[in-house]
Amino acid sequence: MLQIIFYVFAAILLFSAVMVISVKNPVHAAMFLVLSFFSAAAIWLLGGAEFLGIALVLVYVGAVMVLFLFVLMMLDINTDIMRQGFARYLPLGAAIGVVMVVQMLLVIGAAQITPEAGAVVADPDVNNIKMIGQVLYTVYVYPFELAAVVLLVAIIAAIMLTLHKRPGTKRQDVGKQVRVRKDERLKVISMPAEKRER
Amino acid sequence: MRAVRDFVNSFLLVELLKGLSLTGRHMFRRKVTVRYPEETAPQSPRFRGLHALRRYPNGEERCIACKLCEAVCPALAITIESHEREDGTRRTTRYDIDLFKCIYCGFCEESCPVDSIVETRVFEYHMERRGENVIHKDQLLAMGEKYEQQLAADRAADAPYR
Amino acid sequence: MNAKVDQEQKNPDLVTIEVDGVSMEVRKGAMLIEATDAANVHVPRFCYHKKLSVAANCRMCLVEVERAPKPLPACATPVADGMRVFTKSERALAAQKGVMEFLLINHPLDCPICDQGGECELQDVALGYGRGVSRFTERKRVVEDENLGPLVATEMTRCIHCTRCVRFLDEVAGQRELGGIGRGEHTVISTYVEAGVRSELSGNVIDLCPVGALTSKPYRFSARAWEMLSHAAIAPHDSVGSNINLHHVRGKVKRVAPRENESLNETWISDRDRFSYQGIYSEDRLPRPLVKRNGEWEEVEWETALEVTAKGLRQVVEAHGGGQLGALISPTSTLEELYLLSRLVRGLGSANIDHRLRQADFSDQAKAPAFPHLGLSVEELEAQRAVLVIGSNVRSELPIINLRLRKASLAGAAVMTVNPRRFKANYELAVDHVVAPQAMVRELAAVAQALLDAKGEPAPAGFAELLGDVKPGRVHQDIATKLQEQEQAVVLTGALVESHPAGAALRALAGLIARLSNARFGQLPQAANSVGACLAGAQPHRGVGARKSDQVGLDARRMFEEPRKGYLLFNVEPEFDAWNPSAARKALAEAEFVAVMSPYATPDMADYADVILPISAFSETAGTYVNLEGRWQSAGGVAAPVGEARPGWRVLRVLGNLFDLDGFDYQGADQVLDEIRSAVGEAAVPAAPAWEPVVNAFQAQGLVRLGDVPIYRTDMLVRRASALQATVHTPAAAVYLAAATAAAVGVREGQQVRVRQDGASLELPAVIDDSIPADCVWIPAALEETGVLGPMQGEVTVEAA
Amino acid sequence: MAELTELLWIVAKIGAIIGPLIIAVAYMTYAERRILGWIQDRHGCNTVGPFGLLQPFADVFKLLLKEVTVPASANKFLFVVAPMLALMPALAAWAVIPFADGWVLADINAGLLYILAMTSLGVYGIILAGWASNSKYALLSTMRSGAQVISYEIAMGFALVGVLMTAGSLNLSDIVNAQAGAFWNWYWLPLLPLFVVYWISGVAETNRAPFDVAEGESEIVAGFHVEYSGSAFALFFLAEYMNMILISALATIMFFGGWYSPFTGIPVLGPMFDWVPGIVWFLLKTAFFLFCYVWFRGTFPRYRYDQIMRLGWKVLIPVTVVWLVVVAVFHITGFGPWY
Amino acid sequence: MIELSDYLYLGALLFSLGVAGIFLNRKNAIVLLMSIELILLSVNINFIGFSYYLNDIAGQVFVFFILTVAAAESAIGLAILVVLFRNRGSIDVADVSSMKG
Repeated sequence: MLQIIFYVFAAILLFSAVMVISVKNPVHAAMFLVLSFFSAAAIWLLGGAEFLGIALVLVYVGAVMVLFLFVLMMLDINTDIMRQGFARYLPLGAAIGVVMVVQMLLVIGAAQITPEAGAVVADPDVNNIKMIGQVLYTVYVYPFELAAVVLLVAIIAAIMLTLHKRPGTKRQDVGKQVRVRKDERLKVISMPAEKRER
Repeated sequence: MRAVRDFVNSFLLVELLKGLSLTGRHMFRRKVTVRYPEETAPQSPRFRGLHALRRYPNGEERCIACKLCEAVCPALAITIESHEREDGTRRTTRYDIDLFKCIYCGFCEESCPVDSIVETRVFEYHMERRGENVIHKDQLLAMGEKYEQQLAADRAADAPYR
Repeated sequence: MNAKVDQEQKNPDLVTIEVDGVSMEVRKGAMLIEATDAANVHVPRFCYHKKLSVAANCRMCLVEVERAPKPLPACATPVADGMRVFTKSERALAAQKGVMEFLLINHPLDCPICDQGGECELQDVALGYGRGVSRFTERKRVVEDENLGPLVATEMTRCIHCTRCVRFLDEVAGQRELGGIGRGEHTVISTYVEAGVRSELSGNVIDLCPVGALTSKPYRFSARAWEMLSHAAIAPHDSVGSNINLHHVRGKVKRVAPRENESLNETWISDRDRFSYQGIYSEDRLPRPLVKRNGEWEEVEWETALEVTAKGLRQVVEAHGGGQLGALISPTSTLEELYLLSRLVRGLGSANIDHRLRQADFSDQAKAPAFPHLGLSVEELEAQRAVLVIGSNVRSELPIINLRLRKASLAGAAVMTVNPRRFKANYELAVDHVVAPQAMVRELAAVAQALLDAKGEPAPAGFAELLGDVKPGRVHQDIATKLQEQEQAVVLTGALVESHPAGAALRALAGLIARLSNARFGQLPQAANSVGACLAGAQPHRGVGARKSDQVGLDARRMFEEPRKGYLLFNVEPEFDAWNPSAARKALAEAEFVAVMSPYATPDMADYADVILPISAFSETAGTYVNLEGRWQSAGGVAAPVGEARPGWRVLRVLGNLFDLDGFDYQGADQVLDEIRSAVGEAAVPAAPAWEPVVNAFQAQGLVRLGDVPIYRTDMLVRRASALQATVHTPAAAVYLAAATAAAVGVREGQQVRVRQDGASLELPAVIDDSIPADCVWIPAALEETGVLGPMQGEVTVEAA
Repeated sequence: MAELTELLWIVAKIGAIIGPLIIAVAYMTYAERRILGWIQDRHGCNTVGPFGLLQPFADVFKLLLKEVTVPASANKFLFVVAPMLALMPALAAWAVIPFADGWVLADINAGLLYILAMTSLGVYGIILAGWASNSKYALLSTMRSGAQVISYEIAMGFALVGVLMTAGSLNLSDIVNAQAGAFWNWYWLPLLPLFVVYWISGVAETNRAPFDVAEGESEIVAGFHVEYSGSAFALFFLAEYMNMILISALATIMFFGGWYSPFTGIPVLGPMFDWVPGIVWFLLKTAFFLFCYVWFRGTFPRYRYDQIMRLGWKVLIPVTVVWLVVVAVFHITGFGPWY
Repeated sequence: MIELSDYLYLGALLFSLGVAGIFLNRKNAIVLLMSIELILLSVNINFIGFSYYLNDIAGQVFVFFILTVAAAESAIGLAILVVLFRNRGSIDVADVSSMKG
């Protein structure tokens, strides 16, 4: 049963990965990438990585890919130009891909990596999230903090890269607007009535 | 001091709560809506709705094709063609009102020397096809016949102020 | 200032008066109202009209004159030097308001149903001078309506007794047909013993009537003054080219009103010009092109119809040569149409094009002037002291010209006629010489001989044979003397000379008479564009600008008498318009291909035509008319064409393109006109005629038919004006003959007689009419019934049926 | 065999959740129209059926019978798929919601994470709908809503982090149970700023007034679903209201003690309401939040887009971060009955 | 029963696809980024597989860090892309040549 589910998701994953690199429209490619993340998340769940599976969906599908789509839609990309050279690179790309597959399969096939412990059926009582948390905040606490710093740097870097002040843009201070009072805007002056000439 | 007050106010969402309380209060107010198909708002005898052409009590159509309504109509909604009827009287052969052009100002009614073209209290009407927006003489006369009682009563009620 | 005073003193014909504090100079003897009108000071009036005598019976124009004991009517008060007039003073206004109140006592307030509403002088004046509420509570008087015939509707209760209508018919139309009877409140305007109004100018009373008492019957209740748009146009029925305004609503002509032009029609127009618009909307207007296929008529698209026309004409030309194509165009068509048709026909290799449909004798055409014309201006006609009218019923042919002749006559001119019938004139004729048509040549020769005798000269070269051995009688000498005596004299020939079989001889003799008596010579062209057609080249022997053409084609008469294979008819109904309808019918019936361009489709057309193209009628197309003085007058198309009818010039332009002729790509009628103008050039100026004698072979044995065209049967449009047809001016189809002739033939009044002419025969009742000379019968032309007969003037046999 | 029965049971449970949910959406629209009417001194829909109760069905029939038009230049496949993508996560999230004690389809440990993941997926429907429509308005709306949803997801996630810090669990049932007791035991009190932030973010997440710039009828006519009609539009509608209900239910679970009576443990009042099943309390609380949605819509004018972004990034996120520190301090000090 | 080798084969195939994608989409930087995501995903699959079969949570921790770094990478990558597009009007990596010697 689980095997069937695994193969189904694996097939979807591979198919969508192929589509990601071959479809014409980048938006479609992004959507296929979303699909592949989904199937990967499912496979991770099968592999007992509950937290990571959901986190993958949450972070990648929910945020990163939205960002991708966002950029794709914002940039007016000429898809025809993008496709130039696809046919030219196809033999090379395919060849390299095939060579790598063969190499790796040879490695995997040759090495006897079936662990003696064998597959561990996840203990339902053991909370995967708790386990990760315990390890993260104890053994890996410094890498964890480092990762946080990396993310912070990434945020700042991304903002700094894209922040661009156009000259002549008018900005407003909302708080100031809200706080404004009548007597700051309206001045009542009294004027003597003018005498009519003639 | 004011800045502090403003900050506290905005932090505690005072303005938002004020707004919510206002709408919350209105939720329980008496509703002013007239439930239209069942209830109707009162109408004045001077109500200006769909047009009608009236007849005299003896059945003779009032309209004498003087075309004053056509001339006074600010929206050019009225089109009249006239001729001499067999008995030598001046009558319309065509009396069309384009309801899309009409602005229901009531000038036609006011200009009519024989109280023929009038505006009824009917405001619920519709068209289903193109071209039905132009109503013809027979339709107008039929309207007049249908609502004659009310029309006469309305004219009588309004007579002292004319 | 001083210089001005000097000027005044120098001119003894002017007096100085002061109106409302403004001093002005006025012609001595003028009425006060003329002075105020000239100074744009408005004085209300009803009975005063500048073209009519002063009646001063409405009293509306009361003004205050200094030192006068009471207000004086401005229309009947001659100006005097130093007069001080106040038109807006309290006293004047009080007087005017009083008069207004009196007028409104009996005037019904039925403006909403009154046709005059919106253009009523009483309404306008009441707005300024009337009271809001009437103090008169008694019953208003009611007056029975008069039946004035099919043209003028009456509502006599509305009459305010200004007597403009009475004075117009009496003074201008010359027919005392209305008058006021009764006194005071019982005054009514009435006809003489229920006789109706029969004047050919009766429609003008509609314009004159300041209230809604006299209105137009055909127009009655069909529109309102304020909704109509007015466009200037030219009347298309006679060669005067009266100026008119077309009043139209939503693309439909509702009525016709005169446009003031002192040099042509003054402020009047004839009933024919006024009511003919009815014909535009006649029931036999053709909405879509018709093509005959296997004997059946089919409505087709324009494109198809034009292709069929082009194909048919091309086949005729290719199979039989250009000479076998004949084109006839009505002289009522516009100049542009005449020009384009002549270009089209000539482009097809044919010179057979003519507009002189009712002319009988073409033998002098090569020597005739460029175009027929009056020889003087219409205004000058009034000043003539002696006028000789030959073969013309001027009153019916050209009512406006008759008006001028009447004015001349009233001023003391001797108006003489030599006519084949005693036509009723509305003024006194110095000589009214009535001779049978076959005697016309001899009689004119006698007049010429009388002139020669008086001068002691021999007959000029060539005329000897024509003059022969005539002995002038007393009447001839009378005519000769009167013509000779007066310096301002004119000899005019009319329609009956045109349709006379010996027309050339008559014209030559008339020309001789004019020359010998030092009078001017003029022709009365009949149709609106008879002159224009000659200029546009719509005749077989002359091209544009009446220039001699290399190829001389057949004239209108020979085109039918020597049948062609193909015909192109433009605005023509040969059964009414041709000189010889029976020959025309025969020729058309035998032709291979007949294309008709006409606004109307008649059963007769259905018989002979192969394709009928609906062209727009008068008022629907822009066009130019050249009148009998040679005056070019243009008017735009204002009414929307009925159905899919298209302007004639456009149809001709497309046809020209279909034949691949050069220069047929006009964008507008004005471009055509510009081209005609430059092509005609100096030929547009009328030249003095130099008629040469032509001996004519017209020798009638026995009876001769005299067939003039009744006033309301002259052209397509007017023949379809139903109100005009209902008047007394369209005679019944009958054989009219003098009692003596009747006795000789052996028929009694009312008896059916058989008329045979040119192979055609017809049974008609006989009517004894002593205005017709002996040896001649009058059978009106252009009637439904007589459209089968032969020549308008020619031999005829009449016998009891 | 046993697997099959289990599967059937699961399907039955799903049906038992989704069926009433769709009915709830229908009556949510009805309630919204009535309440908005009352706020605006009118009656709202009251004609179809008694009190207008059949109005939602009339609307549903209308929408289902209408033609689904696909613009000629649209990306056909994505255009059709987008409404389904919008609805799917809105439905899927309900799998982990505990309606009452033990009444939950899948009582998974990472429940809260799952919810966050699902809510973050809803934006795909909107983005694809807007992009596939090939319309200016739709694309503008897509941009707005994409940025808005991502921004407020952060604030909302942080706010919920406060809850899980306090409860010490990602499992929703555990979170509710951690709040067992009377209403002052619930987390709204200690986490009041987080609750406010969560609620505002929730309103923004669902693109509801006053954060409905994605629809923006007055400027971009209807935003991402401007080209949609008939049942395709109905799916968007369904998804939007489903999300509203979800956010309300989450608010109940996270901050208002889920299925617990507000009077639990109060001497007299508590036993008086003992007989009331937990789900009733749950539904009542959820209904109150739904009412708040409508109330807000009837009260607040639409935010300008830049104001929305400013609020999300510059106000809500700092507030949550600060309060997370405060919560951590409370946690260490064992403050009140909550820690 | 799912074997560890299944995970490894899957990872290998995915990795090759990612590499091939980089070769195939030389013109389109955004698909390049996606291909990199694929490669990282394949690595993560391997980690998960090993973690599962070796019963060692450390593999998942690694995945966690890789996810973190990958997210940061794609954020910065996209930011660079936006700036690139803003300056060049194109996202063709071949256009990024101003630093060539």
